[in-house]
Amino acid sequence: MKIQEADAKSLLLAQGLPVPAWDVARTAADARAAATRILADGNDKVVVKAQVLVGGRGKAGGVRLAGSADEAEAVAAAILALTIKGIPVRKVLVAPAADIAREYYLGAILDRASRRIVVMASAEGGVEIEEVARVRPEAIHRVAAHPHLGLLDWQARQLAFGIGLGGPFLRDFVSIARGLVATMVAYDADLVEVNPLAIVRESDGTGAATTERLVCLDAKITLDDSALPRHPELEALRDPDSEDPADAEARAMGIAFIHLDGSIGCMVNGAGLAMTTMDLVKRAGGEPANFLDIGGGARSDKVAAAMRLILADPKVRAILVNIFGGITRGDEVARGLIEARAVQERDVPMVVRIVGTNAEEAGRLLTEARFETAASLDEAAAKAVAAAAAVGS
Amino acid sequence: MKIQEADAKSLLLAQGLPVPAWDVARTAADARAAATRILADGNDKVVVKAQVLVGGRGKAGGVRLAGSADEAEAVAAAILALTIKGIPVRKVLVAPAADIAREYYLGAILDRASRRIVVMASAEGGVEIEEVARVRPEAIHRVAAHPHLGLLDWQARQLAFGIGLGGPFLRDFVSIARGLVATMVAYDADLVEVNPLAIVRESDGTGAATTERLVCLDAKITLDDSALPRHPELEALRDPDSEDPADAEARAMGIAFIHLDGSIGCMVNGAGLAMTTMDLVKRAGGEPANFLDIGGGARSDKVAAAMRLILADPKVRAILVNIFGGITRGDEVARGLIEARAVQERDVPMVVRIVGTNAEEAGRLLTEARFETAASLDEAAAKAVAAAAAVGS
Amino acid sequence: MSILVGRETRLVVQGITGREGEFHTRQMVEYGTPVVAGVTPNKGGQTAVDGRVPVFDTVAEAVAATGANTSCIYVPAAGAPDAVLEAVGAGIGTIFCITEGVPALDMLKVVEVVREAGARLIGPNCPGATSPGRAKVGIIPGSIHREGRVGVVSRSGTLTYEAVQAMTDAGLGQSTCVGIGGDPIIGTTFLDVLKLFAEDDETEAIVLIGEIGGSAEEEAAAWAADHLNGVPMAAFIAGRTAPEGKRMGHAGAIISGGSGTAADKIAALEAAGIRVADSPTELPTILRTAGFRG
Amino acid sequence: MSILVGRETRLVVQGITGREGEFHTRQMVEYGTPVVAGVTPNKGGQTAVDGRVPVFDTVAEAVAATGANTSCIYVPAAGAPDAVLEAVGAGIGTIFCITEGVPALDMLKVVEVVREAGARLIGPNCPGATSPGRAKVGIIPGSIHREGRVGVVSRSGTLTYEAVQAMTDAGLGQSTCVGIGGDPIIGTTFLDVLKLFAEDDETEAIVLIGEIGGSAEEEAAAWAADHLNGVPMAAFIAGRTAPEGKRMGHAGAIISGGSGTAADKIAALEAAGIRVADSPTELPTILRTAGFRG
Repeated sequence: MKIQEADAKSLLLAQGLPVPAWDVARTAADARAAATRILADGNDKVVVKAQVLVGGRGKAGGVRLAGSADEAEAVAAAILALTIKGIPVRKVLVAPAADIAREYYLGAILDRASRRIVVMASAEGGVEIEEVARVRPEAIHRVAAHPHLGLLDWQARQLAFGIGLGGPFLRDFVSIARGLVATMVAYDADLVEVNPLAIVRESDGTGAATTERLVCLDAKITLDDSALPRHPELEALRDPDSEDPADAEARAMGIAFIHLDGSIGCMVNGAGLAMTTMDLVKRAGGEPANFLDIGGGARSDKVAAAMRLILADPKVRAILVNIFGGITRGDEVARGLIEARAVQERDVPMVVRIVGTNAEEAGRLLTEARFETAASLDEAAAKAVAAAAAVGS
Repeated sequence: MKIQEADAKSLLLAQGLPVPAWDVARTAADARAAATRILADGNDKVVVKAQVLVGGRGKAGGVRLAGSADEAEAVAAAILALTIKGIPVRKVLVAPAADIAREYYLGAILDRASRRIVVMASAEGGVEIEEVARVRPEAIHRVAAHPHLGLLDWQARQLAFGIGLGGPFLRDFVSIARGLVATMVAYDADLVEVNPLAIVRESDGTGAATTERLVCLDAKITLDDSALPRHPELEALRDPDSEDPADAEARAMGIAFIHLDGSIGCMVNGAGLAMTTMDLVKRAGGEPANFLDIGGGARSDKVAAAMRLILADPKVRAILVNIFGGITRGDEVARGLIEARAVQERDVPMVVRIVGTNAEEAGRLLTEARFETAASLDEAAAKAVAAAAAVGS
Repeated sequence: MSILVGRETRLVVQGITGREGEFHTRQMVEYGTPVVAGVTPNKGGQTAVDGRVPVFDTVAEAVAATGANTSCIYVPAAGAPDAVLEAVGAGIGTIFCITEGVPALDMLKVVEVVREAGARLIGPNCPGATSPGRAKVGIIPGSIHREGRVGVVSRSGTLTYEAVQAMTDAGLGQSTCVGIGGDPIIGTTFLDVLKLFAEDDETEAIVLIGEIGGSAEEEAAAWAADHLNGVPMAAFIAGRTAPEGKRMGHAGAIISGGSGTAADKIAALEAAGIRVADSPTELPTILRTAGFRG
Repeated sequence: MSILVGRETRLVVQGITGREGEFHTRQMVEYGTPVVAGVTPNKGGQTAVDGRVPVFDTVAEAVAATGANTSCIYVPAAGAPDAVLEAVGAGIGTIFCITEGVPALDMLKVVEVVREAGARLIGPNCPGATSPGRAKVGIIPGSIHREGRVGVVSRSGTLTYEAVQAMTDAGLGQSTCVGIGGDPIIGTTFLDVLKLFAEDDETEAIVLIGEIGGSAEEEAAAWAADHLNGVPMAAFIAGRTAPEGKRMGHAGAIISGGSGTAADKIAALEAAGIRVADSPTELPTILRTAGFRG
């Protein structure tokens, strides 16, 4: 689960990391009020940032500076009117614009290949780290945290010296790097990223002296969905604006559902088989309308819910049901399909393929109820594409 | 550092372990007040327990029951008048007397040989575990906690089944056993012991129903002195009543000092050499008056302080100084001795042996100042014993 | 021979008295797997599957009483890491963790302990393994198998069944079919299983079923290029049509930063000389074309 | 040969710019120890000991630049566990931790990591080791040694010097003298050092200096009885007069529950055929009586 920058910053702050203050505003007027407070505190400028769970918001005009309350209001209004990569902006973060002396990248990720938490740092912060990784991989320094002891001080120091961040900032860097891993562990994150980690100049208020400080200027955290049950408080950070209402319904039912642009609705048990079904629909000349995994051992009510999710999409012209029964009993699915069709409002052609556990009983039920069936997945895909084409023509 | 039962219980409670409520009283009147409250809460009896840092307080009459406020006051007065193994009782713990259904032993210790935290459990609780270990070693079940992950659930379950504490108490036992190790880690203890861990019967208040519950009825914790600097809050748990005033002064100076019963004061650098010096004094027919280790690199002020500690004991009739200079510079020690003798009030014969770093300069200074010196430790011990005998005669 | 499970398997089922544990233990017993014990704390002394399997309080007791050498875990996610650690502590050499939904950071520590102990963990969130005609451990339906000489390894659940069924339908039996699980942190990787197949004298051809996300298929392909020359191989990768940046059902299927796509994986496999099927049904043909006569 | 330190030693000193680090590095250099590098974070690029030792920010850099294979740690207690772990991480094979006052539970984790990595830690709270005429690492005064064939191992600091001096005064030189440290949790035990001495062709007699507390002397005695038959050995145990239940200076010397007393240890050593001296000065005589002609 991805969470918003502002929420990620809250988690870092709770772990004791240095994050400059911020406000979150849902309206231009709230943004103006926040900016007024910040400017009254002696800051020259504020930054207004779109809170959306997609990358590239800077390029999309979602991050802008303002030097007055009027300007902050106008900028916030403009950003709140944006839709970035299909996601409407509903909130902005308002913060003092930092006086940045130097930017770095620091990130902790769960690395599958090494089965370690890997901490990466680069002196080339503030830009897309994937781009740095592609162009100048040697500019990224990595260490693998100890599986039991986490990131050790010496590892953090090694990163610091690697990116030229020794001297007066060494101690703070070590504490921030360890804090990233501690944050990861505390909340079961699979990614905690600070980009930029920045040396910022701060005046002492009188303007007489300027000090430099290492702070987390941006924050990105992705949480491990499997661990959410033991962090119930984090469920509140789920961003409802960033997902389809259908996704929320699916999640409540324990169904994995992703809405796509095609016309052939898919209902499958198992993620790998669901992707394979989509691939074969495409191969047969069709376009899948969704990814849908009803999971293992699904009963008829779940089948009915899955059917509602699929039919809620008006673009769906045919439905392909592909069930390989293991834990899942084919006859249960067949009954669910029969019940669902009895109450459904739209009549959409359906091709059903059920093999494995109790497949014979399923076949009998489906034939009796006059469902179109298929023996193989290839055949099912072809029939579904043909049915959709027939409806579409 | 050993801490009192009441403090040990506070630490267990802070880690979420089930410990029945208690009060601490320094006077019989306070004990009466505590007993009055406890009896008013519907308890039939209270237990009054001496708070001293030595074992065997039960046999010494330091643990007694009382059925009324009057009796509690009388019992507390009697216990507060006791001196147990040389330690006067200054505080008592007052608690509801538990209705014990069954007693167990549970302890976590730092085991040097295996270099693990070892958790031990026995169905024979409430008695001296050393006695159980001697007589029926098979009655003690042990597991070694994982060095990084601590005590695992399955290990705690294994102990529980080992001592016949499965069934309804399994979950609580697992949580208590893990809590013991967590307490150890949280406070850098080298021993955390609950004896007895008891199943107690508790009435629901109306007297209609009785439930059984697993609770920590006694608690013993020893802290790792090396780790105290990172737990400054635990320094407050040091029991000033249990130590010699001289010990406190020595600790403040960074000197390891233990007061003994003999007549020959010893000043040595290094614990092993200090014990050896004591052993050789004894072998030469004398009795050491103390163990004293001035540590490595001691300067003249520390030497002077060590001399004061030794001379504060009126039984001291001779002093043996034995320094093997490594980090410690012999000339520094010699200067300290000369300064100390200049201001000391009692004139006690002294034998000094200094070898190692700057021993020649030390020898020159000591000879000039007319100190009695010795070349070998054996010789020094013999001379000190002879000097003490001469004084004593 | 066969790998991971076989004639020498003596299975203990952890979580045997739960709904899943009971159901699948019955399936395993009926398949002929030597299920020698079950473990559920506080149910020691009972029996499961109509009195055919004794239940113990701890794995250590089960091992002591029955000589169990392999474990299959059905306990809920919150207890699964501890169940794996208990199996390791009791000296079990091969541990299948069927449980899904185990937090990845827990598995990080668990796989480290497994590694230190020299044990082998398959999963979590895996369907298990079957050596047809000998033993099946986990939840793969026994009916889809046929005895033979193709080794099948897969990250998926039902997609594995699909591939196995395709082999069986085409008359190609299997030596062992292994589902390694699709979670980010798993005990046994494609590469590990390929190494086992390479040393197994009954495995003469290999089918690898991957999916988008991670780089495990690429690593396996690189190793196969150097070490499995001459062994007929076929692969299938699910997720060609999956849009970038979306999670397809489980954490195994994330595309991050342009790597881990189906195209990348297919390219890596083809570069290693392993043909990639467009549909699972094509896998038998590829093996036969590669010279397999099984 | 010699053990732990010798001609092949290339030493890096961690905490070289501290007061203790600087002082003892000078002593080691003057003794002839090949001190190739020092490490103090943020002081990389400087030099120590009158420009004779280059200083690096990290141990990894020091190893890369100088080929250091042995480390000696003088950093304060709060940083000592991390210093050991850094040495392990940089591939150092032999690590001496001189620092005292390191919490025992920290060492529990550290010794586990050292073990996993296959490295060797001596200490903490140890005086180091000297192979006379070759190299000395730590804080043992160089002047007390003499080249020869007696291996000395001890839990104490200055008591070690006393014993070594006694040997030297009696004309018995040493192959290597090792102080293993008196803390409850240490990296290398008496037993470990005895095994090294047993394999060292230059060590022909062994002196063991123990003290009350723990059971390390008993374990060493039991092993020696089986494996060091014919090797002349002598021992000394400090603390015969120590009262029960009192800590004598450091955590190493606790008597708990009747075991770990001087009497127990002496009995165990004598039972293993090792004579125990009443004073360190008697050690040479015991060795000679046992047939040592060194």
